[in-house]
Amino acid sequence: MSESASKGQDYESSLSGANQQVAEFEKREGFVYKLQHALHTNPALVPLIVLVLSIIVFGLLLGSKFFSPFALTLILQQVQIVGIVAAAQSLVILTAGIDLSVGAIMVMSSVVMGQFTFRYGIPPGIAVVCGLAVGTGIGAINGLLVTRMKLPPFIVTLGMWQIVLAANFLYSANETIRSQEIAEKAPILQFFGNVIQIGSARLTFGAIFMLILFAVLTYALTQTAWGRHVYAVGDDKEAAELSGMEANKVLVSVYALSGLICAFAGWALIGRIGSVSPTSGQLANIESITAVVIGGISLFGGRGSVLGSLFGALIVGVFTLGLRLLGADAQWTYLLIGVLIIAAVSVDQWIRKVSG
Amino acid sequence: MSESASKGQDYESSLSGANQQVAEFEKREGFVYKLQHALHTNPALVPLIVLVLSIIVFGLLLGSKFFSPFALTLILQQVQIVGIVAAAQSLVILTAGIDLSVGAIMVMSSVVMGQFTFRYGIPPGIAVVCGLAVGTGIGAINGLLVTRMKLPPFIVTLGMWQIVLAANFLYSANETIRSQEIAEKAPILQFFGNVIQIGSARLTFGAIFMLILFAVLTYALTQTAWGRHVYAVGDDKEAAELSGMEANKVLVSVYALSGLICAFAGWALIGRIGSVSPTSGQLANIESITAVVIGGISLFGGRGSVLGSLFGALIVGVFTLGLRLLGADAQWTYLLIGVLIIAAVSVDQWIRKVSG
Amino acid sequence: LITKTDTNPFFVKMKEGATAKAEELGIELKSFAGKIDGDHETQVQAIETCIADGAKGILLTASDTSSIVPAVQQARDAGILVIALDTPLSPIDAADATFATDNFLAGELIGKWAAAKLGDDAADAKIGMLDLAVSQPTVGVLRDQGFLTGFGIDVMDASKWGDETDPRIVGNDVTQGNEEGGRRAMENLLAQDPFINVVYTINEPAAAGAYEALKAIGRENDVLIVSVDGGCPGVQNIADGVIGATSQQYPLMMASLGIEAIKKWADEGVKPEPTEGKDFFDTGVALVTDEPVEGVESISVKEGLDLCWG
Amino acid sequence: MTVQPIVQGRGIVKRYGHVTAINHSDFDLFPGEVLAVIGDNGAGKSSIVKAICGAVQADEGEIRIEGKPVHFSSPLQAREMGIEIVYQQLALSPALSIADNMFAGRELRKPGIMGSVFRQLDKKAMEKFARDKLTELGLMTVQSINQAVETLSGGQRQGVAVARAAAFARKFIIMDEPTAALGVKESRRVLELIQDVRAKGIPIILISHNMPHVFEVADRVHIHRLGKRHAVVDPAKISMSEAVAIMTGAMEPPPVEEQQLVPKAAA
Amino acid sequence: MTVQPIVQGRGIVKRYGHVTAINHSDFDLFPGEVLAVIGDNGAGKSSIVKAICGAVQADEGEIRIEGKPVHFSSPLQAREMGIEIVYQQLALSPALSIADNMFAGRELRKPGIMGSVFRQLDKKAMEKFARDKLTELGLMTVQSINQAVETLSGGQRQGVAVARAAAFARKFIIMDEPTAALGVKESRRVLELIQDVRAKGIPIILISHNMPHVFEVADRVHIHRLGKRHAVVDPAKISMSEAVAIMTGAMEPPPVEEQQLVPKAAA
Ligand SMILES: Nc1ncnc2c1ncn2[C@@H]1O[C@H](COP(=O)(O)OP(=O)(O)OP(=O)(O)O)[C@@H](O)[C@H]1O
Ligand SMILES: Nc1ncnc2c1ncn2[C@@H]1O[C@H](COP(=O)(O)OP(=O)(O)OP(=O)(O)O)[C@@H](O)[C@H]1O
Ligand SMILES: [Mg+2]
Ligand SMILES: [Mg+2]
Repeated sequence: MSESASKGQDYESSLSGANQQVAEFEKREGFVYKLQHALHTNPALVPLIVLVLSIIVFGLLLGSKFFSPFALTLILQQVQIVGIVAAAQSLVILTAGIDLSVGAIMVMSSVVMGQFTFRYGIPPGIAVVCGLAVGTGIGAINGLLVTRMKLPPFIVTLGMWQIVLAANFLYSANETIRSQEIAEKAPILQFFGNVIQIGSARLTFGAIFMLILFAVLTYALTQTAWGRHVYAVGDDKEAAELSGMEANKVLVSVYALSGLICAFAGWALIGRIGSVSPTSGQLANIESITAVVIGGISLFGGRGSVLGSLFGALIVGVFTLGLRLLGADAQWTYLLIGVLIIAAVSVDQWIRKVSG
Repeated sequence: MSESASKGQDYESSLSGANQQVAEFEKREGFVYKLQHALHTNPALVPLIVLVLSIIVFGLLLGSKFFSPFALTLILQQVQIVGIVAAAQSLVILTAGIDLSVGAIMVMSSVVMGQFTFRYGIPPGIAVVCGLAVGTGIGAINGLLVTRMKLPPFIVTLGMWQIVLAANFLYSANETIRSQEIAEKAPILQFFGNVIQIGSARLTFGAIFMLILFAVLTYALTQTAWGRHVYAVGDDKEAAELSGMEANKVLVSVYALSGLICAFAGWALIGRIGSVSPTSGQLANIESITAVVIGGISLFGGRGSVLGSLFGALIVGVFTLGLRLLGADAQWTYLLIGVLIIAAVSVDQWIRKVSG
Repeated sequence: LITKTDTNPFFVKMKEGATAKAEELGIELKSFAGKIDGDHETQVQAIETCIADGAKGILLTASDTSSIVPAVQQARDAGILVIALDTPLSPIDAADATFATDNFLAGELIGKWAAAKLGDDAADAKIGMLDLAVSQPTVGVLRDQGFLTGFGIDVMDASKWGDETDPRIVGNDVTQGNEEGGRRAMENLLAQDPFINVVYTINEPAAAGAYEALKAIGRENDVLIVSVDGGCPGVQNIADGVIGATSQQYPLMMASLGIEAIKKWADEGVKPEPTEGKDFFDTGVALVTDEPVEGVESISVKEGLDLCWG
Repeated sequence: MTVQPIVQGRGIVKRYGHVTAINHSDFDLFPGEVLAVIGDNGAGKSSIVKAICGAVQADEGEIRIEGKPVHFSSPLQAREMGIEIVYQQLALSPALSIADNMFAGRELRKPGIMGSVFRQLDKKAMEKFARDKLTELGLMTVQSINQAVETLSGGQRQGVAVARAAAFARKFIIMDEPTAALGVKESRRVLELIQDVRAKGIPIILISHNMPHVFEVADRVHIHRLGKRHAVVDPAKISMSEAVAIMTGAMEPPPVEEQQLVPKAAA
Repeated sequence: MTVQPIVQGRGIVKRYGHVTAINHSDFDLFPGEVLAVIGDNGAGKSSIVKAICGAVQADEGEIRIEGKPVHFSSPLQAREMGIEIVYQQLALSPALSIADNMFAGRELRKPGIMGSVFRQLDKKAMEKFARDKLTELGLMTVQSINQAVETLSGGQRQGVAVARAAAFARKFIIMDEPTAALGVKESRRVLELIQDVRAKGIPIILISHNMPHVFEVADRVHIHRLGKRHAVVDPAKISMSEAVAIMTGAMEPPPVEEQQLVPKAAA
């Protein structure tokens, strides 16, 4: 290469002697620096800190009533549905989309599982598979509408929400399938309601499923090419396409996966409430989005960690139970949760700021 | 300048003789071209076309039952609250934000107007002013949280929604103030319920207010510096700041104005339902956002026209009334509205695409 | 027919009853519903639609008892017969007639039953109250306050739940009237006091959710759950021992009576009369339980199943 | 003897709304050459190369690659044929690291079961490769290969985009103003890189406003003016000031027979 | 005799997270001069001018403007003092028109009641002004002054940003690589414009990688290296190749007394 260097304009003649030294920067060491670095590289750490702090505060205020294996695993149980749905929601939000149909897909899937078993007498195992397929299918349709028709995700899933919810009521004829019947004839539908009891700690299969789901998604998002593409598409879809990613395929896969996860949430829902009820899950949208945003994932896509959503869901769960135990009545709890949503995210912002 | 031209590098010597001709492009003429151009410069035209088409379709299907001054002004009446709130929502969405507290602010303001009059015996005129002030104040707090604390608008208004709604229930003690009482003692609260009757057409003051509001906002957004800044901030806040706009001031003004408009919606709500009811407006969020997005305003900010939101609200109103008159039952209506949300926006996208 | 929602089986059943009756009488029926509980704006729109549509009569279960009144007045001015079903308007004479369950009585019945069932233990019962929503809709308040009255607890302000000071009440929580909310609310109350032994629930889905929560900690057999509604799954749940007793209401009857009344109005111009001694036509309420107690009239689960809906 | 062109465009038209960015323009790239494209701002240079690689779809005209007509509907298809592009706006994903950006869409997976079943990325290998490529370009002023691209200076970003194209191209490379944001030293490296790539037999389309650079490395200079190919000249036969004069319209282009529509070797 | 500098920065430090972009650097701009800032990619050139105009806040150090210490918390404050900046990333609002962008934050209102009460914009006047300024720069290849900036080519955008700064500056102008995306003709216009502005007595800070441009217009050349002011040289006394050698570290900078830390006139 050195021969070509001499070909340049005359003022470049000195280049061959150029110092190859690269910029050296102050290396800052010590605990504070390491902490800052950790906060930067792990966006889920901030909501984790908020979570731990809130557990400590409620633990101090309430003592063993709150800080017991029983109460703590109870939070896990209460959070499991929102947590699973929030996992689905995180994926979509990472691609700069939003999925308003998560709640509807969840309920629809659980209704399909129940009705297929009880109305048509299909073996429960197959009915479950059908339910999961329906969820995935609806998600895939969302994805296709977003990519093929180039419609905004908000609109697609808003429309789909209404369509699926209405279809759910029309199909189920608003019929509830009772817990006792299910336990008798199709216990597999209640699979996620099974409990592992360790002392007074009670872990339901649903809660364990939620934890495993987050672990798997974290792996997929950080360790596989698909995960990188999800982030890139959310960050700047055009750039991702120009640099050779199949943005549309990634999007369809994300929406379909979101549908599948919501269908699992529907299955877990049967485990949690025992019965199949078409009126469940009306708050799933707003609660899942809340969890995701408290968890530090940007609504503009491409930033954040899916684990944050788990912590976000848990933060809300801790506050709800903690406040109730402190004796706040339902309306005040509702108000305080509002304050805490804002406060939790403020703390998050503040930590990010002081950590530069 | 010509003397300096000679100073450049030698290959630039020819520049002084450079052809000053500018690129000339094919000029395309004719109707299609003009239409395309109109669609490009007036983003509200597409939802207007969809609106007109849907009125024609329902008119053909339903005849004079639908296509009568009575039914058409009825749509205006039914849409007025959502329309006013959608105006507020449009402003916020134009700045790339979202306001989930619109419904809560609306109800809170109407409750303040009612309770101040009846509980504290404040003259109704002053109570109305207090209600408007409360709405503006809550909006301003949203704006300050968004700008000062740099919190995402979604989170701020989500928290504020819960806070204001719970405060509203706590403050009003869930008490409804009855229409008869208001009509008797404080008719000014029902001001927007007054009607101008022209033949069988019934225009309420509330509907007229909505139309005037959209006219004023359109003027402000297109003809004043503030309007340019709203668009610029929504488009790229950093660029807007660097190029010398006071982005934060603009944002606070937008949120406060949104609060004020919602308070007016609260006042109009009293006129519409006669009474002051703390349980109103629970769907205002989703309905206003739907109207805005059908109206063609981008959720990413900076694009679209506020008039589009008016047409968006009217499109939903036309479909709802039309389907009801056609005898579709409620769940089928929701399902079809869901389909139509997606279809309306698809048509929009399609028109934009073929118009290049 | 305008119902609060068309997702709650209660209203679904009401609609079915009305549809059946309308077919029988050869009446054209259109149904409308609010989107969620408490959504009275959509109901106002529905009334306006009926006016535009030239309806003869409207059957209405109001989501907001007073906000709807001006719209109802407009309909009556247009010569439409307006009958309130299930929920009386405020004032009650805003509608031409009201066919309703006495929700306060429904609550009172289960309250009395629960008190009698516990006997002397009622004095130191631990009660969990699972209500509907933070916005405190009237139905929920009436049932709640009725239950407490029946149980013998001072309700303080009868237009509001949650202001009671009686130490026997562990707490109130809201359920949205579904299983999920019922379970969560029950868990929250149990975390406050794991020894709750009486649970009032706004309706049977909430009761089923509460039962799951109790079952999870193995207390499903020591707690008395009472509820209101009388839907078939609910009554079945009594048979299975999930719920101790429920107050059954009769939406089919309300609807078919309503349709008949409108038919009569359209044909003969005669308005229906209220039940004697009340300002509305009481469609009745019955306590369903297999463990009758003295002093409270009740019907058995079997009878309940014959009369149930949904 | 005629050599088959690698890229042959005929009568290409591209309109954006009512702006006609390319107005019946032709285009030829021959094997092994560096073809420079020069022209005023807005002349349509970026548009024509985007039409060639499928980033935008031409409204009219025909594009052949190695003689076969192609209709790319996305740049991905071009990439699969071994065509790499350095876009003027760079097309990097801001939140991803340098290594991730370099391997976007063609990530390496770990060997063995972790890669084939669990599809785990081989981050180490990708980082090493990325670091080597950047070092070759002398761009190792970046502190860490795992830095997000959005934290790089403008010039550093351009370096990443160039390094990516050079590392993966098999058929040809399009560079749209690759040195615009680069420093003297870094620009020199890019020019050297262009010569290295040509030496490997891979032709390059270079869009640039920097005349000394163009005249240094180009074999032929395609002069674009007002949306059209105005002339193609041989930098050895024409001076910079003549080229600039033709480009700006100060001078008529030489008659077609004196132009260099095909490379000397092929003529 | 010492002339008071317009801008005087001392010991400026700016860190982004754990990257130190400016490392105790000094900076001086004197009245009436064109100060060029050159340096490798990532040397910290953009960062230091951003710290001066308030687009980022320095972590340490002192900045004085006309002798008065300033602490701009936003570029707006700088702008109110008459300082205009052409950012490397341009800072234009993509969806707004060219005219709207030029007048961002200082729109003209209609005369009379329409302007004072109804605050209506005087679009005509703004468009005329914008068109005149662009024509001066020879950038009227744009088709309409009401075109959204996002539909312009990269070079056209840069032209708009330069025209804006030139039109409104009163105290001094900072230009961060203003010709990077410009064509030969357009670049020449910008250089002429720089000389015109200097002739009006307004000093300019010019960041550029284009050595011929720098040596043509600069009165002094500030060489930035590794986050620091490495040397300030007189382009009349030093050759381009020496400057490049100092900038890249191939050569030691001249001793301080031979540097041009203050302009000749002031020395
Ligand atoms: N997306 C677009 N929408 C509308 N017009 C566009 C778009 N992209 C480019 N143009 C217009 O097309 C013409 C050609 O643009 P192009 O980017 O190809 O020019 P260029 O020769 O690359 O210029 P430069 O040297 O400044 O990069 C310009 O007039 C530009 O305004
Ligand atoms: N927002 C930021 N976050 C983190 N690091 C940054 C940020 N901006 C700049 N840097 C880093 O600071 C250093 C100096 O960047 P700067 O943009 O000032 O360089 P420059 O001299 O202008 O380079 P160029 O000539 O390429 O524009 C670089 O190493 C860059 O990676
Ligand atoms: Mg270009
Ligand atoms: Mg820079």
